[in-house]
Amino acid sequence: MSVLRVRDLTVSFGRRHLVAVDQVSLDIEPGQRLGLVGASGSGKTVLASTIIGLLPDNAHVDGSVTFDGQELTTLPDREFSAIRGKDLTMVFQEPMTALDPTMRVGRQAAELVALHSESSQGTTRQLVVDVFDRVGLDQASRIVDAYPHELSGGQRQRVIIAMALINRPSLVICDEPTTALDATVQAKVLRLLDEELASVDAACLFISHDLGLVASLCSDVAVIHAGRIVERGRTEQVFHHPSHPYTAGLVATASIDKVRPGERLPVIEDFFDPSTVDSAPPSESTNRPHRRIRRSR
Amino acid sequence: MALLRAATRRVVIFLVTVLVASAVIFGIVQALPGDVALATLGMGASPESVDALRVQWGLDRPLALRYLEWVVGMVHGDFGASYLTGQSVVSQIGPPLAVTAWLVGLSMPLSLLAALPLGLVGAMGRRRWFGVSVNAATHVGLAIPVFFVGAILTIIFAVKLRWVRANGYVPLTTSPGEWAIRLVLPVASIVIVQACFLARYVRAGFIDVLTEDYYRTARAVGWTRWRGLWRHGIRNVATSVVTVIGLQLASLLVGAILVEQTFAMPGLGSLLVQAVRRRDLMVVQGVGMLLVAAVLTVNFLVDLAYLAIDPRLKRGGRS
Amino acid sequence: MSVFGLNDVSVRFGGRRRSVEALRGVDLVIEEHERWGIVGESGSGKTTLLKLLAGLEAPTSGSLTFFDAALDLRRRETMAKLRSSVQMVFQDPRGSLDPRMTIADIVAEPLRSPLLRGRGDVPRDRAARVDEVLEAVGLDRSAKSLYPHEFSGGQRQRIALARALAPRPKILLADEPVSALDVSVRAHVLNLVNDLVDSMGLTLVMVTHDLAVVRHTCDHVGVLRHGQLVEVGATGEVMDHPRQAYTKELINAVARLDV
Amino acid sequence: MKKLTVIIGLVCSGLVVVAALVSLVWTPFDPRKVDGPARFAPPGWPHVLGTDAFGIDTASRLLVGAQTTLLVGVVAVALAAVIGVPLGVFVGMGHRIAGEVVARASDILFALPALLLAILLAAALGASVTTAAVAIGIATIPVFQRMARAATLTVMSQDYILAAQVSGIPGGVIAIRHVLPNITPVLGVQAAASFSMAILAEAGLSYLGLSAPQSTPTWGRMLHDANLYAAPIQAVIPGVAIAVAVLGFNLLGDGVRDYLDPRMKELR
Repeated sequence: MSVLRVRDLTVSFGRRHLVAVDQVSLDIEPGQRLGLVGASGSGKTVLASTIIGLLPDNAHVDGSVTFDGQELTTLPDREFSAIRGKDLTMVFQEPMTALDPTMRVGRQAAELVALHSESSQGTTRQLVVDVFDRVGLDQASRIVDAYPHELSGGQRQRVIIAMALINRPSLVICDEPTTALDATVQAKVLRLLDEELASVDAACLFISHDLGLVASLCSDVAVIHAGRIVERGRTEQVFHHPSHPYTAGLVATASIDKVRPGERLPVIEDFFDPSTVDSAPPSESTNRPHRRIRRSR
Repeated sequence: MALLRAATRRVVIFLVTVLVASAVIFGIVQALPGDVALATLGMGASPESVDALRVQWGLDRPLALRYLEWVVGMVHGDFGASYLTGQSVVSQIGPPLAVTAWLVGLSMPLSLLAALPLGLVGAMGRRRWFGVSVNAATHVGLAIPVFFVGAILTIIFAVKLRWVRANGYVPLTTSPGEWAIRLVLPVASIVIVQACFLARYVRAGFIDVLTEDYYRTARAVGWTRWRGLWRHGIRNVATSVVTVIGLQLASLLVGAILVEQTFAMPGLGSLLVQAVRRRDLMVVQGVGMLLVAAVLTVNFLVDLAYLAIDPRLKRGGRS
Repeated sequence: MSVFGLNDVSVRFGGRRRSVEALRGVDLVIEEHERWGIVGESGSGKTTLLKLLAGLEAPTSGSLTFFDAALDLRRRETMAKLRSSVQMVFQDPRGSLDPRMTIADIVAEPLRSPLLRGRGDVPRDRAARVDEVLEAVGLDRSAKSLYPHEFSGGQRQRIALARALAPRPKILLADEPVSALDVSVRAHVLNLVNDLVDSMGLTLVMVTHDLAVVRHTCDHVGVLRHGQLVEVGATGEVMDHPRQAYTKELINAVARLDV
Repeated sequence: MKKLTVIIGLVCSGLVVVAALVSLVWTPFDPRKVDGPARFAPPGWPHVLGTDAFGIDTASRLLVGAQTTLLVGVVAVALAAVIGVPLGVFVGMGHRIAGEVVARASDILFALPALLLAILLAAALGASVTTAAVAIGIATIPVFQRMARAATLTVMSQDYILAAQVSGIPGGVIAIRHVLPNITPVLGVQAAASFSMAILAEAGLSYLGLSAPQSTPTWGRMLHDANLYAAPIQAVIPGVAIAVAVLGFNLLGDGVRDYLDPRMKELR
């Protein structure tokens, strides 16, 4: 049975019902890693927020999201909260702001364990130190007593990954988890994520605009454009033999190192003719590929 | 070490600020054009009698000297004597200070107590009817002058219902029951307005938290809406409320001055207004200095408290 | 003639007690018509280096020359020369355009600089020059009366480029010009930068964390780490035969598409 | 919701402005004419809102009172903005020592609430509307100074300022061309809020009898003169008027801010 099953999911915002996610369906099997690639504004972050149930109040959701057989879109907050952070967790993009600045990081992690179990305070601390140690935080027993501002970006992201894995979830959603980090740190954090996901045997929805990252971490990939999934398949299949022109364009633009220095770089429009060509005069005030739909209320 | 240096710096700044504030107050009251002696005796007075009065009050001596005397006196607890009655200012300030202190001292915690839930509900429900109505109510409360609230409460509870007497003040030591009865309406008036004032800060603080990434983390980690907001929001809100406590004290004092008038209470406000009407400058100056110094001191203490609380200041963080 | 010459340049920020050394003993010579890529991670001092070249920051020690003359931020003549021949594009196209000005005003602003008056070849007709550069960056003339928020990120970066090119600069400084952009838009902007640098014979100094961009666009590369220039050389040489372990690490950290 | 806020704000503040304008050319009765036999008349005809303890027509006093209310608001806010904004921009654009001095001066003024400063000035100069307006204006300077400084700092951290500096645009031109236009919306919001505060402070002052003389009708004075036992309605009318004015300008400012806040824009 799939860990996550999304069917005909449509998410729109505000009174004008601007569509961000359009009739998306996808499945993730236990232990599977699915990469979700797309440009900014393609709806990938909205999709992630919908799955974990953290959309803003003005969002309208249609369709179904089931997690371990349980329907999430209609689940009351109290019951949803029992799943969040335990079986379904998330790693966010911005390590600098994702932790409470007024609370020691060890306490934030311990709180999360206590929230979902009956374990006592004493054993929790040891558990947190162990997990911090495993995600490669040197001197874990000191770092648990640090405030977020005392840690570097890479260290904070390790803390966040530790928090996402500490309860041994069955699905981890990673939303551009390394985008805000330096290249060398990014490589290390990615390797860590790879190992740790394997060790707790968690499935992963890995959201990124960077095809290289997805290629190195995910077995499968889905390409999202303007809120719709345009292509999905095994990673090497999709990246080496893209069937959709948008994917082909994405792959070509991402491979700068394949172009001789100084020569013209391929652009998406060489492959695919989207409605929003970059040099055309602006049509709407937003660069988000929103589209109006009928009111569903 | 860095902490000690920072604290010393703040103490020095505080002392200088108080000194400058005293100069400003003295300057406003004494140095501005307008002859007190003349004003006291009236336009028809002979120049000789005016001069005599000036000499009697010491107004013929240089301003700087008078200022110095005043400041040195205050350091020794002597605020000078009234020009009109010759009575020492300190002895005049004593009893009213107790009245105003009770008013402010009771209103401050009570308004905070009322503001917290109002702000929390207003933030959480900012897109629903309950939050919107709380928000609207605080908006209206903020617009009503405190003396008008006092007037309405008087009309309802003293004139129509006749539950309490809305006049004067009885010291706690004389009769605790009467003391309480006389204080209920004035304190309630101030609390209603102040709670609305504070609730807006509390609400803004919680709304800030709602848009923070770390609140999203808290939610993703399994906190429910309300508990997550309380757990990870209260500290943020506490800091923003502490920040305005100096400001709040200023507006509480203003509220007290006005409410004392409404309920005919012999507090500092009444003393001040009466002194202004009689142009009793030494009293005006003394009371003004006392009020400003109180606000400055609270601001200074808040500043010091920050130094002790904020982890970022304590350890000299990296970012 | 070298455009910029840095000799043992250091930049320190902050007071005596807590000073941060952003650049330490940097030696660098940039010749005319070269294209430099300065690579480094956050906190490496790469933005400080760029601000130094732009005359927005002064060296704490060491010497900085511009066209073989010492650059002194307080001397009006040297600064006038620098200001009239150096232009800059920034990382975030949102913050680099004044939201309350029309595109025409934004692009024309460098032409209104008082320091430009001494130069001979200043475009006289501002409106015509604005049309010219907008066309050069591939934007329609109808854009002139619009405001920045009406454009996408890639388009805004084009506008920023148009503004930089308006006063006919000799040197273009670029601070992470494509890292805030989507991959698909990145190619457009890089192609444009390449074309413009070619056709106008500019000297380019680009600061970036992305080695792939440097390899594609620049003929020289400098690697900054903790304020020190650890490796300098021709791009192909450095990329293929890095001498420093750190440079190797940087090159290896780039995630490739080859699965 | 946002629209409703702005509409209520416009209606309330509009009412005050209209009342003031009307009173310039017409009032039902002479707002200063004492009419003993008619004292404490309940609302009705011909005294629509009744009369006070001297038999003066309340409706007329209410209309004329709007003039003082607006006058004090305008003078105080204009004074505070004219001094505070340039100061804040200057400090925000650089000079550290000047910044420190201005910040300390602001702290001292901040500890002096408008009402208290007005009382002190009234003691020295005698009570008048001008004294009240000037005192409230001076007490409001630090608010504008701080707001302008904070907004200037935000603008100065933007790259378009660097772009201008790279082109050699002088600081004064940057202040006028880039800084001022970008901080104006924030200052507009502050002006509305300060306007309300000024109205409240003036009402308090005239309530204490330290603003306008008895002959000039003001809302605070009307409340002061009202006898809560004999004719409570005469206290309620000016009280409501003050609340409407304050609420109106507050809501106006809030509505404008919500339109300008990018976070709000995204969520709308």
